[in-house]
Amino acid sequence: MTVSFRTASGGRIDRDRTIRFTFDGTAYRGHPGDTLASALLANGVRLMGRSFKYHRPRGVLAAGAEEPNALVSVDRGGGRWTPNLRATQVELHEGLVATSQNRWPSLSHDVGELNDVVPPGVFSAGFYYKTFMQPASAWANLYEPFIRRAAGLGQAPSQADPDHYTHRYAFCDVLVVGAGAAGLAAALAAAQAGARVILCDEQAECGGGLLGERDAVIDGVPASDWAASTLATLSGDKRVTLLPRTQCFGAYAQNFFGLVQRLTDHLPHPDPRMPRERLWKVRARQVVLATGAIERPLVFPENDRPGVMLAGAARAYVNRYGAKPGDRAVVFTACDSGYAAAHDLTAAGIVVSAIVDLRPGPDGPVAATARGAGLDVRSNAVVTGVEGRLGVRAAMVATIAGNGLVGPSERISCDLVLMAGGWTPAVHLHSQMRGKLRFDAEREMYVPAAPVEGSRSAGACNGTFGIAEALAEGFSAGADAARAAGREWSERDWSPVVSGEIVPDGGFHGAVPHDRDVQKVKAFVDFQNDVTEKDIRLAVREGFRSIEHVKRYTTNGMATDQGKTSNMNGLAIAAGSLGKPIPEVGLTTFRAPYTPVTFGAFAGHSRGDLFDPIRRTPTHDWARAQGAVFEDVGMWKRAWYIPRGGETMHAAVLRECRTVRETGGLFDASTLGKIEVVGPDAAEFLNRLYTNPWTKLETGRCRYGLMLNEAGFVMDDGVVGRLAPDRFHVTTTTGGAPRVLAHMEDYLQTEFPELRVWLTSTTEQWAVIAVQGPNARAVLQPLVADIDMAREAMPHMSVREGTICGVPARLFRVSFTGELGFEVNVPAEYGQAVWEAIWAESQKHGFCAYGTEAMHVLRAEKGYIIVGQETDGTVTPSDLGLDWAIGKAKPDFVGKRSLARPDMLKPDRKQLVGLLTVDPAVVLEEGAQITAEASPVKGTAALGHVTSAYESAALGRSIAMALVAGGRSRLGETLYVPMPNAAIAVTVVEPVFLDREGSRLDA
Amino acid sequence: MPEIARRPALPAPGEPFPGVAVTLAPLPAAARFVLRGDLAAVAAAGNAFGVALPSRINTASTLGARSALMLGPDEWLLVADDTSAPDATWALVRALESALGTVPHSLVDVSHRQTAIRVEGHEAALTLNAAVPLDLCEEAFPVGMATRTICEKAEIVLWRTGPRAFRVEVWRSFAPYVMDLLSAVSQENVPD
Amino acid sequence: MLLIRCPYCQTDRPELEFRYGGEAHVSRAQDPSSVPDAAWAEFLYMRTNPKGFHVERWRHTHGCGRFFNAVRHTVTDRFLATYRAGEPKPDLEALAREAAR
Amino acid sequence: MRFNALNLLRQAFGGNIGWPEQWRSPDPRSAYDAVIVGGGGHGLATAYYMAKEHGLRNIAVVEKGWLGGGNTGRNTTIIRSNYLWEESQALYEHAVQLWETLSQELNYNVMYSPRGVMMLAHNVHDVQVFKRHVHANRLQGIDNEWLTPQQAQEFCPILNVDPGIRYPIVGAALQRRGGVARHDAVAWGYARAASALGVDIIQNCEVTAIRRGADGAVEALETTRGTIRTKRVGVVAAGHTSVVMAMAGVRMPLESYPLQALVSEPVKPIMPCVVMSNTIHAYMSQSDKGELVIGAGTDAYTSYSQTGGLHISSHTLDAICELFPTVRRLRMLRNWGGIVDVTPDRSPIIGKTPVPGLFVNCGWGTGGFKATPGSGHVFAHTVARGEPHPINAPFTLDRFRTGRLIDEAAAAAVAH
Ligand SMILES: Cc1cc2nc3c(=O)[nH]c(=O)nc-3n(C[C@H](O)[C@H](O)[C@H](O)COP(=O)(O)OP(=O)(O)OC[C@H]3O[C@@H](n4cnc5c(N)ncnc54)[C@H](O)[C@@H]3O)c2cc1C
Ligand SMILES: NC(=O)c1ccc[n+]([C@@H]2O[C@H](COP(=O)([O-])OP(=O)(O)OC[C@H]3O[C@@H](n4cnc5c(N)ncnc54)[C@H](O)[C@@H]3O)[C@@H](O)[C@H]2O)c1
Ligand SMILES: Cc1cc2nc3c(=O)[nH]c(=O)nc-3n(C[C@H](O)[C@H](O)[C@H](O)COP(=O)(O)O)c2cc1C
Ligand SMILES: [Zn+2]
Repeated sequence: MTVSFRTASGGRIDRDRTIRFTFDGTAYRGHPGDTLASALLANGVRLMGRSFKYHRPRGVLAAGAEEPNALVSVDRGGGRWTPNLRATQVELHEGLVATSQNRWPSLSHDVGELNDVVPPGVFSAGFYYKTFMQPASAWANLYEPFIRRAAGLGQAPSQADPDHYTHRYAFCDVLVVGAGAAGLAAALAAAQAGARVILCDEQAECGGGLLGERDAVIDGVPASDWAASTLATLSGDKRVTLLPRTQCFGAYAQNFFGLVQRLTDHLPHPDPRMPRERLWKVRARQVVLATGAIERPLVFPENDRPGVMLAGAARAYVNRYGAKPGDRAVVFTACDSGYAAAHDLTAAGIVVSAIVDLRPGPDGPVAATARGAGLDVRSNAVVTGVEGRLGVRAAMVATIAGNGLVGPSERISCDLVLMAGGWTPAVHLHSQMRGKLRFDAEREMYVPAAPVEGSRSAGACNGTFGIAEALAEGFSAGADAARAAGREWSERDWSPVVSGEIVPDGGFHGAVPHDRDVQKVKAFVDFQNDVTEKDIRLAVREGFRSIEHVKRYTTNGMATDQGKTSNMNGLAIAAGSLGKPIPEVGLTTFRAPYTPVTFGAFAGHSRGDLFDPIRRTPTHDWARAQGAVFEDVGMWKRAWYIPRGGETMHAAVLRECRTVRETGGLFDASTLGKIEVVGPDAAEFLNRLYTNPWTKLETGRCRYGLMLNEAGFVMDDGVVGRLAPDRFHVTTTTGGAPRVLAHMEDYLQTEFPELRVWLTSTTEQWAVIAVQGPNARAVLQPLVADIDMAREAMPHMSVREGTICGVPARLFRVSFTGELGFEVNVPAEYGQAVWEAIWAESQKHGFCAYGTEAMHVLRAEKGYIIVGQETDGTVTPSDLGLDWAIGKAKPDFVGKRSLARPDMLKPDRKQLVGLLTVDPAVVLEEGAQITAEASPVKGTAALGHVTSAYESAALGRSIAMALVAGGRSRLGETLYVPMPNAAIAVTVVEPVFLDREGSRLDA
Repeated sequence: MPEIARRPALPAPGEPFPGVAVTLAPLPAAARFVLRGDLAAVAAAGNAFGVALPSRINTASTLGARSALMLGPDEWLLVADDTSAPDATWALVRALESALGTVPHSLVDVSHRQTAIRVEGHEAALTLNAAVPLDLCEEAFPVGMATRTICEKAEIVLWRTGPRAFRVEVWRSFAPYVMDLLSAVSQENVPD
Repeated sequence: MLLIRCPYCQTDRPELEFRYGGEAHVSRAQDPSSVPDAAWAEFLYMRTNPKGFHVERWRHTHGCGRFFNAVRHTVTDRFLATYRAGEPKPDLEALAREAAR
Repeated sequence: MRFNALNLLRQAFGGNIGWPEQWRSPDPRSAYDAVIVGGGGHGLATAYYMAKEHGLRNIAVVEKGWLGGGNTGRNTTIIRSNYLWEESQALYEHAVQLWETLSQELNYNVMYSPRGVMMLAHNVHDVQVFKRHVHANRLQGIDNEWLTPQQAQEFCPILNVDPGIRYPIVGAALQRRGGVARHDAVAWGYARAASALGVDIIQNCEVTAIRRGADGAVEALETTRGTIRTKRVGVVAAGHTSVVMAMAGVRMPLESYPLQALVSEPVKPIMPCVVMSNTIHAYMSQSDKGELVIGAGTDAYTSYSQTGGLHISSHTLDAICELFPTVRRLRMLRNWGGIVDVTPDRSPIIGKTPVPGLFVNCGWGTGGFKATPGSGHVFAHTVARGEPHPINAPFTLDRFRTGRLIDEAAAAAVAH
């Protein structure tokens, strides 16, 4: 069997080497150079897939990217399962395992095919919109699950993909897409002009249509040899990057292109270091589109049977792959290229029983040659149907009479029916670039109207079909592109001499006439989605007049091939039904990708730990060694709590809090944003950016700063220290760091450019070690030589520069815990060593290391807010009780004006309060709502919500903070926090639970 | 006083991460400053720093171990590869500050804020281009060019120090990401 | 991904290096406190949002760090001009005429 | 003709030639009592409810292109009502209740599929935000429940709940009544039902100017199909609202951004619900046809280009592959963009404008599909009565002056 459908010789396969592969478990043999489709054909396999809706048996229709039928899943083992691959694009390699899809129990016996025998017309376009509505609940419970199971094509992988993918940015003067005659010539010219060229082609081998020519000769050599020698020339040029197996899938603004290169799928045993695919992100100065043309099927009854194939595809199988798609063919054509196929098939030993030409009189030289070769050429003729379910057995052929009537049909035995409906230029990328199309009425096709700036189309995609013309057009496009990209180009003439080709001429759109019972037969337009001619007419009848509606109602062109073979026929049928010329109906939008692209290729290296940078602080490793549990805060990993000896989080946090209050603790505050604000106008700048006044802040002192956005809402906060009259050390929240710096730069550069001040991020310059607790000074003082840390010498809210452990340091006396506290800033690379030194010293006092959770509790006990927790972007300083932080005397600061808007002054705004549960053991849930009644009826508006809630070790009870409408006037009131089981009663209190006088701070 | 050891952001400076056609190596510690100001500041700082500050944006000038990179219209990154100890760094700051005197400017020590990676070899540019969206051919990115840009999801300063050599300056917490990303890329350009 | 000419760097750079900054030439009052509510809302929130030429702010965040202004067509996303912050808004019609040529 | 199984069968036997047009396509009349500008889901729903509930029959919807060709036809169809603020909850819940019986109401199967919408929490802050939603929703009687990572995985087996991933899933908020619907059917169903009630639906009719009388009130619309006199205009033009409102001299607090979505090739069912992650920007469900429907983020800049950048969809897919590692080998079939009109507080504007007779319904941004029936319903009331329905009363244009924003963005940064 293996040999029976191989041509005797020729083709670009390596006949000396054999490849073994399986399809649906059966073993076959093929050769290097085969695609799965060509190898199956060569093995006599016709049935390769099942359609979407009717589960019709299908064979291969095309030989390239446009294939709608022959979709398979390929399993490479270890989770490397890929569904929905086109057999025409799967390169054969040793051990390939392919399976068919969307069938059960097997490809030849598929129960889904019942859909095809249901009374015809029931499953017509949009039928699902008209039914399945009663009873209302049945849709979700009954109908939909059933429909879902029936839909879908292949099976998704069930394991994570072990392969990896990579990206590359690339730049060139000229990107040439498509390496057929036009693309090769374009690349040649551009390279000769000295341009940096990238030439990509979606296929395994460059050469495009030239590889499938049998008799064509270019400048004295066979077309495929010309392609090979041109490629050799190009690959010898350092400035040319040749990319076979590389699809240009998308065109984006300003000549940015997405290309995807297949690197390993064709290899039997790829080096595991190799990525499976590479996404190229190409910025091209100029682009030449040379993407060729796609052949159109003819729409006639049973045109989808296995063995009905595009003529050009059959030609490619025979000439390029040495595979015979059948033994006995009928060629149904409306275009001269059908004759080219007939000749080549004949030459390969396939009997061509008839050439059925739709055109009235194909009396040109092409037909004459065919007749001369003894072929039965019938004009004004149609194929009216095909016999055979799993494979063609015969074609019904009839003539169109003068009155337009068809019939009667003659049965011609055959196992192959070729369709040559003419060629549709592949204008996808031109259209993606917003290029306009022009309908060439004479040749009935859409071609690029005018090139988009920075691009040009050449060859078949531009409607230029002859090899000679395509070469010449490609060459001049390449030269032109190089010139436009700024390369020198001395005009040179190149007009290759081409002979032996049949230039495609003619074509047909829409459904061909037949004499069959319209009710009963199906003539397919979109093969994969099972859209028939009747579906399109029905859509129009139901008022779907826009081609976009026709597409969506019928799903024509929405399958995985995106209508490459169906859009034009669908359009013509719709236009016919509407009684409008084709160009008045128009096309649907071409969108990326040209053919489907692997998700993993887009993701590239952004997976696992490289999905997003993991930012670790300078003391991360120490904390990890201590068993810290980390939490994600933006990209940072922060120590959340540091359990000891199997402690739960709860126990650890309680211990950490207790220890800090009793003696002290160390906390890694390195992630806080830091900005050095320097320059003569630094204080004035801060005056304008923060609510607080800064002019009078003395050098060596700090102040809590509150930052608003222009709408008046709290945006960030942090301590700001003045290091010198013209130098401030500003801190921000961890998450706010980049935002705050950008906000500052924005105002500085665009609103206050007259200010002489500069901002530098120093977040990562400093490791920050917070030393907090009654014994903080005792721990630090021994390590600090040159700073007087005494209570009066260095009061709360002050900053000193000096050294700690001999390392230059900025020492802040600040506290976010309410205890005596310091924050030691040392250059980051000393961070861990200094931490260890402080740690060692602190152990004399029984300190602990505490994490962000304990920090949250400690500050809540003091009523300190956390931006992002007590605030949510709708909160003003006054809502937080922070009016004191507003410099009343300042004429302006960012956000000030907005605070005077009517809604900002309302007394019922939500204000920050403390809440104490009546039962001290109950800890509220953060985010819980607050109401006035214990059992609010559904729909009651909440008075506010709990922003923070903890168990306080220091107080021996729970505490909470909340935003409550008119909260400050409700002190002492009892409110409720309704929970699923019952409401929790709470008392409204001041939001400071501990040491209201601040005596601990001042210690 | 305990021994205070420096812990670099990337382990083992100088030890190359072998790739297929490119070498990645963390560079040793250096002193770095961000200088902001106008032309008057530039002249003064150049003298004190030992290399004239470039006046063309996105270029670097180097003399010996001292380099100055002009990253913005009023922004220079000064790199002293011969200085890393705190005292020496501090001395350099004082020298710069005294040269700058009352000229309005901002000089900020960022020695520890960032770290550097050397990317060198035949495929240095290709490797970087997996993540860097700039044209790195010598025509577009000549030796001596230096600019802030991005490396996939991290910001870097990219500086071409030779036809096949780049220096990547990156904030310390992003450095492992950049290193891991580039090493992953450097492994994969195997000839097929 | 757009390609944007930074008027400070004087080179075309990929969009990834930039941050968009909204409509340009929406100026903040010298003395906001004297601005009535409606006019303040206009400043804060009302935007031209044109389909056509848009004058907008960008910042070369991961480059030279500068804010600058640009004229871009919001349908084609083509830039007609970029210029430094503080420079006057260009004559859009003249730019459009020039681009059409 | 009613849509039902019997008629489907009958017509099938008759060659399907008896189906009438689903909606009439009349030429515009010279005058209407009211005109809705924009034939998306919201505009068509508005017209439908104006006819059905307010008895207005001499009304029209004018659409510059084809019905549903705007965001209605290009969204990821996520429907849910578990918003934060009471105003929003009321609005979206009103819509969800209408969705539940919409197919029957319209006699058009819009395939509302309450398959559950699960929003993933990846860190402590997410947990706080989502729990706040859960509590707020419970108070309003709206279902929203908290799931552990294990429960989340039971609900969506292909979800990666490995605690070792870069941004592990630490919990999820699930609204079981949330889900998806068939976007196109929504536009068509409303069009068919509205047309049956006498509403003129006029496609390929772009409004090019809004004429105002001496009193400033709306007088007429200039369109590409002639002048249409009317004293009442409801603008429901989504991404193009600023453009249309500028014709009446009204400036809007809107910016229009490209928002992208994409689908995979169809595969057999693997995704039983909708999953959203705002933290890492990924939204995914699976349609009845089998394709995975994936929402991306907006581009960073305003644009009417209906495309968007490659890096945006790339970033979405890296997040999708992290959350659902088994889909990494699946392939993107099609990627498109819409233009969404975004307000500063990410809540819509539904109500009167400074111009008498001119009403606007806009600002739905990345998340208005879910509101379609509710939005149409309350806007119909607003246009018909000249006064807002209680549900849309807070969603005024004036809130930007007073500062009474309904800031869903600030509270949650939730898209879609
Ligand atoms: C990619 C994407 C994903 C989304 N995902 C979701 C989601 O998951 N869930 C969700 O709830 N929402 C989602 N949305 C948002 C949602 O799609 C929109 O909010 C909603 O569809 C808006 O409906 P509409 O009817 O107002 O707008 P549209 O459907 O856009 O209708 C407006 C109509 O006005 C027409 N028009 C404009 N100008 C004129 C004129 N001058 N004259 C006449 N007609 C005019 C337009 O052509 C258009 O048809 C998404 C949006 C996008 C783009
Ligand atoms: N004999 C026939 O039946 C027939 C029909 C049409 C055209 N042609 C001939 O083809 C020649 C025209 O040559 P041409 O170069 O214009 O077309 P071509 O078909 O030879 O080459 C186009 C190439 O572009 C590639 N391609 C298409 N889209 C791509 C994408 N998005 N990304 C990457 N690669 C892509 C294809 O794989 C193909 O190799 C003429 O000689 C013409 O006569 C022949
Ligand atoms: C929920 C949803 C599912 C879709 N599924 C498909 C699909 O299976 N195949 C397809 O080609 N397009 C699909 N599309 C995309 C449409 O083809 C189209 O791209 C989208 O409506 C935007 O229109 P435009 O691309 O014509 O601008 C889908 C769109 C949506 C909103
Ligand atoms: Zn710049």
